[in-house]
Amino acid sequence: MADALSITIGDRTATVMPSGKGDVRVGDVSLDIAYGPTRGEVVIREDGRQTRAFVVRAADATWVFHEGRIFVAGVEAEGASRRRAPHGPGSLIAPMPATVIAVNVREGDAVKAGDVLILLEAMKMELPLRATHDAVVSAVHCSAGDLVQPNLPLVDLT
Amino acid sequence: MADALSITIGDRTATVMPSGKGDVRVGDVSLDIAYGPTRGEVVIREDGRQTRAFVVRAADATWVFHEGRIFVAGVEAEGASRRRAPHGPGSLIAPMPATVIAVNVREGDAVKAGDVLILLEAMKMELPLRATHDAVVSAVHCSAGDLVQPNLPLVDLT
Amino acid sequence: MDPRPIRRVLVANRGEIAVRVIRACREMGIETVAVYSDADAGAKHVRLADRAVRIGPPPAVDSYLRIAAIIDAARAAGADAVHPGYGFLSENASFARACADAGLIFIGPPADAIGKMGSKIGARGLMERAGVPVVPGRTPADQTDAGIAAAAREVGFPVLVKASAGGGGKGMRAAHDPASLAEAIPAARREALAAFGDGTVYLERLVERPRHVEIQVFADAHGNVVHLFERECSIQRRHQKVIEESPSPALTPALRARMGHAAVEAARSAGYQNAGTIEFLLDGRGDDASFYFLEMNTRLQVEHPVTEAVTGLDLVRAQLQVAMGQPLPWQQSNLHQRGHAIECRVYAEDPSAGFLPQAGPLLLYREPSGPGIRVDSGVEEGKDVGVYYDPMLAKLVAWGETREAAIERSIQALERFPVLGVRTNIEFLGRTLSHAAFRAGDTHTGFIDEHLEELLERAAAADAVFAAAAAAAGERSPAGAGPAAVIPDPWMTLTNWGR
Amino acid sequence: MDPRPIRRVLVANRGEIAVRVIRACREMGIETVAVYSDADAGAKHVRLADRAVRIGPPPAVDSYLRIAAIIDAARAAGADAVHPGYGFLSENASFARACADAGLIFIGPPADAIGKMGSKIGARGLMERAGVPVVPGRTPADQTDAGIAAAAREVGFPVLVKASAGGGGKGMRAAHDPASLAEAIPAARREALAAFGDGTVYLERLVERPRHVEIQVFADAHGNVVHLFERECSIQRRHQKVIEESPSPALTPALRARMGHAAVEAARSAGYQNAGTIEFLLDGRGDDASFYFLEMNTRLQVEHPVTEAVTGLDLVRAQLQVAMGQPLPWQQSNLHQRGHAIECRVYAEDPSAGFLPQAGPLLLYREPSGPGIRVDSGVEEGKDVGVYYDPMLAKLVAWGETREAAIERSIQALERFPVLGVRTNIEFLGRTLSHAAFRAGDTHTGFIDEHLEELLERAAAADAVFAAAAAAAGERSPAGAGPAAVIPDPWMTLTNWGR
Repeated sequence: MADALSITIGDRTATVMPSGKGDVRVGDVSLDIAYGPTRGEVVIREDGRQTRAFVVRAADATWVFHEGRIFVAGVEAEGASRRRAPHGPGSLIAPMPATVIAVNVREGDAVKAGDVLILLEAMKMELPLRATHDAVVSAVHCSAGDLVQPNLPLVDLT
Repeated sequence: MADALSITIGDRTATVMPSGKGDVRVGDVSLDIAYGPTRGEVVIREDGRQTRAFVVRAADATWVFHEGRIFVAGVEAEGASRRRAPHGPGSLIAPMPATVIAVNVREGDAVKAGDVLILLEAMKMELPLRATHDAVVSAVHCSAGDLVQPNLPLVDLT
Repeated sequence: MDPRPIRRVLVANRGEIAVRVIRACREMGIETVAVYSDADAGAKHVRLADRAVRIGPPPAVDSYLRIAAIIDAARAAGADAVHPGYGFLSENASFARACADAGLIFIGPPADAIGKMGSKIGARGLMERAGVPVVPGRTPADQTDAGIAAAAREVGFPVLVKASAGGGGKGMRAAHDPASLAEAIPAARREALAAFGDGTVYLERLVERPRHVEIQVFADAHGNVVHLFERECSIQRRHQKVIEESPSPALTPALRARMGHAAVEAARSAGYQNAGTIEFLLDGRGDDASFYFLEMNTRLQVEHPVTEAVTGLDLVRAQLQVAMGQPLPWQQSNLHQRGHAIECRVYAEDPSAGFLPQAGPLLLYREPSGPGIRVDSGVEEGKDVGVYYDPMLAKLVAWGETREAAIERSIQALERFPVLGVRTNIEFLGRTLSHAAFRAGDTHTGFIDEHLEELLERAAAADAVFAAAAAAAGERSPAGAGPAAVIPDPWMTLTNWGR
Repeated sequence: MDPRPIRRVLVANRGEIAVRVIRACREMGIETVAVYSDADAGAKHVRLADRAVRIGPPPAVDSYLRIAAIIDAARAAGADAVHPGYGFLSENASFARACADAGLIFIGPPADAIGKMGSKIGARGLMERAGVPVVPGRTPADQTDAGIAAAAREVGFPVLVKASAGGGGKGMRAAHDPASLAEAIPAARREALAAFGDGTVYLERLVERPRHVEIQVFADAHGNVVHLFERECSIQRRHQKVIEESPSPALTPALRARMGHAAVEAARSAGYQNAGTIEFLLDGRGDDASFYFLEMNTRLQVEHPVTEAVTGLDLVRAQLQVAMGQPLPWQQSNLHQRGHAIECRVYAEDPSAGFLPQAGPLLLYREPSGPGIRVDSGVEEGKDVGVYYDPMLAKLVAWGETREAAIERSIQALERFPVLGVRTNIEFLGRTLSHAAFRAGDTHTGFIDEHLEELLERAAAADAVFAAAAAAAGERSPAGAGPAAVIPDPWMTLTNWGR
């Protein structure tokens, strides 16, 4: 914890500046971090008031549990270039490992918001993937019977 | 886990021979060890029956919890020379960090089994250290007011 | 019935319910045999049992649903009884029969009773004859799309389309008009086929804004039948229960007595034994409310701890006692509800994405504890949540002197239940319990849909959350320092469970 | 009394009881302030509170017993009330008075009542006037060795010598004859002085093979006084309780009613408010048994969870309500015991070395959980058990439908309670619960001494234990592998609690 970090959670990106010995500055606010005895537990103090959080750094994100809420944070060294955007905002992705049971569209098809483009099955349930907006299918990356992994695009929309 | 180990628990010393892949032989008996997801947890299987144990290696001993019982084991590479015997069998040791409030004997004193030789205080309680047998004091290693550490001899007896 | 001692129970299930059964057996001095698929090698229920037998690859059809494999495992391990848990084979009459044929005590109702209640048609007829009110509905004899549509017009819209076999809402769909019915029929049929191997669908009039209130019953082999009061399970998503409580805020003593009586009659009419649950739809609240028989679950329920908390009884222990031929240890007049209990089912799912089940590693998983708190779970930190089985991680049960106290205790416990690495419904559960309508007891099975937008609202991250995220970016400590260095960590790489 | 809302409570204690109080406050929407000595920086109770204030170096006399430091902390943190827990300043009338003087609500009885009951002489007189039977005894006016010896002859041997201030058995010694009395007096005086700052000793006739049975009472500011039935706490070592249970196997309904009535009268006669306990010595069992007032503990007891488990009440919540001036939420006629609860106190101590307290690192510490199990603790894996405070690590409370079920559940829970790195009494507790005399309810305060040899027997290590020891000798896994490598571990070396 030496250099400034750029941390993004939801809509907000803040510069977080560690100042040594457990102090950090989040924007203009100074907070104090103490580590608990169990892995991932921290106590954050601000103006005499303290709250507990649990935090874990995974390969692609940092997860934080704070007062019953869960946050997934992007943590980067300040000034580092943003990492990968694995798929366009118009892509439909598999939310979890699943089997493709039907592909209802081909490249070039015009689709309307709400149309079911792909039908997945996982945990004995059907999961329809619907078009998020009126669009044209620019690519299809799967076919029926495929076992697909999460966070990969299955269909690209223009 | 490659070479044979000599493990002592209480009165019994056994040769334990790891045979790779989680199997071990304790004397003539073959057992199977599987590791649990939490640090220190193992499941030991023998003839289809399994039990859980928790084990942790401290600086000077290996602690094992098994079905509600606690064991402190000495684990050494087979053939290695026995390590330190920090005090003779006739020494009185501090069982825990404590303050010496009285030393009732001097070098050369003859004492009887049950005599209080040292009075310690810890956790607001007086802890008398008594002679384990009729003996002569061969050395005194502490004086009143000392803060003493566990497992170090305070008085040696012949 | 003669007493038949049980010495070793095979638990034909996995996860938290297998753990629950193993603990109860151990407290009674009964040995346990776990079974596991390859996906569950080294799982909590496997490590806690006295013996463990592998029964197949991860898919349930190849393992936990394989009757022959489980009977073989019971024989190989020398078990004399089988506890089916819930789900999987628990309501499969053939399994109960296979156990009996193999000389194994099935810890549940007679195969007959499962059969009678497993058929929706048969169960309805039985209930009507026993004087228990039922919701209008039928299984169309003509199972073509057209035949089902015609039957739906007779039952009347809105209508529910669901699997004739099995319970739990799998394959269930509501249709408010013929157009939505046309979409619902093939989907319900497909899911019924996939889940139960039987695509027959059943139609039922949809009661609007009903409560789901069920009565726990218990019967022994000596003709004793009691009920253990109600559980309200109205908080559902995807037709599956999320929050259950007892007492129900909608019941009055008179209504409770009527429903309890109906449930006991229902169980009696089926020749029932052991633990079972009569599910009712409740229309209205208070003395004048109407209730309709929905179905009977011929097994222990997921939510049985709610009943245990308010009645002070151990249902699994009683299941074992009844299975051994002992009389029920309770009499109706000695049973009482005390205080209030709430169960929250913690799922690996993303509420904001239609409660989509989630899979992934439990990078951090810490259960809350404390007075009045009980957590039943089969998962552990460091393990993966897989795609093969139900995504329920844990059941958090909180008991309090009053409903208000139980709600507050649940909320506080959820705030001390960090689960990271997989999205869960923990935040959603907290928002549901905090919602004014829930606090007011104004619940119905459409509660989540009705209030969904509010329940999905997300607070902005406080500065403390940014600080916590920064804390995890700290440098790795030097090896060899700190208490963790005292022990070598074969736990990090070795497991020895795969064989 | 007018209602006085409480918004922020300072918890003037540490360990499990501080955690207990903090949880109750949180469930009531009340903020909490922890205090800590340097030995407790970063302790569980400190991390769970909303605020934390350092009050001094490790020795209790310099921290948890420093009235001024605690009052200052309460002022600095903006607390409006103080919960004293048990031990430390909880039965110190000056502290209760100092709180009142500082405008802080003391969550406990009025200072007066503490004073009346804190004096053994005064309490006895009060009890005799209230018609509550007492054991022969006195505080010698002449506190010289000779004066005390003379008084002892009048009270009659065997005699107990104990601190006149404070309870809990600290400084208590039994003498069966004048010779052992001569040894007991200076020791009792020294320990009384060290523990309570007051070396005055008290003498009391020793009732042989008595049971220790106490009655929980609760009183509010509106004149309501109820009792919450008994706890039997006969299993003691060094005159400190180790196992407590409710109901007592020695009580019948008639005897329970007599003792409950006496306890309520005792509380009433002292003008008592809030939670308190009347300790009795019970001579015999059943309707005809005799009981003698021993002392009143004017605070929450360590063993209060036993009462919570059988009555289904939350005593700490009620303490807060009563302190806010609210009437007691219960009426005697609505209170009932249900089932059976047992508490085992898990101590860091070596039973085979005279129950010598132990200090050291908790290299591994895992609490059991499950239906009917409650663990209250203030310690955690990786922390040290220090020499400054009571060596109790945790309270394991098991509830069951019957005494037999509660015993079995306790034994099973102890077998799932691994604590390594420090010797504990876990194995000893299991042997005590398993002992035929305990199972038969044949308990008295000399139980441990009477059966000590059997209770200390140690089984030889099974082959599995040798295998487990070998498992820990495995090689260190390569860094970077396994789930733990996902996160850097500042937790291993950084703490930031010391400042």
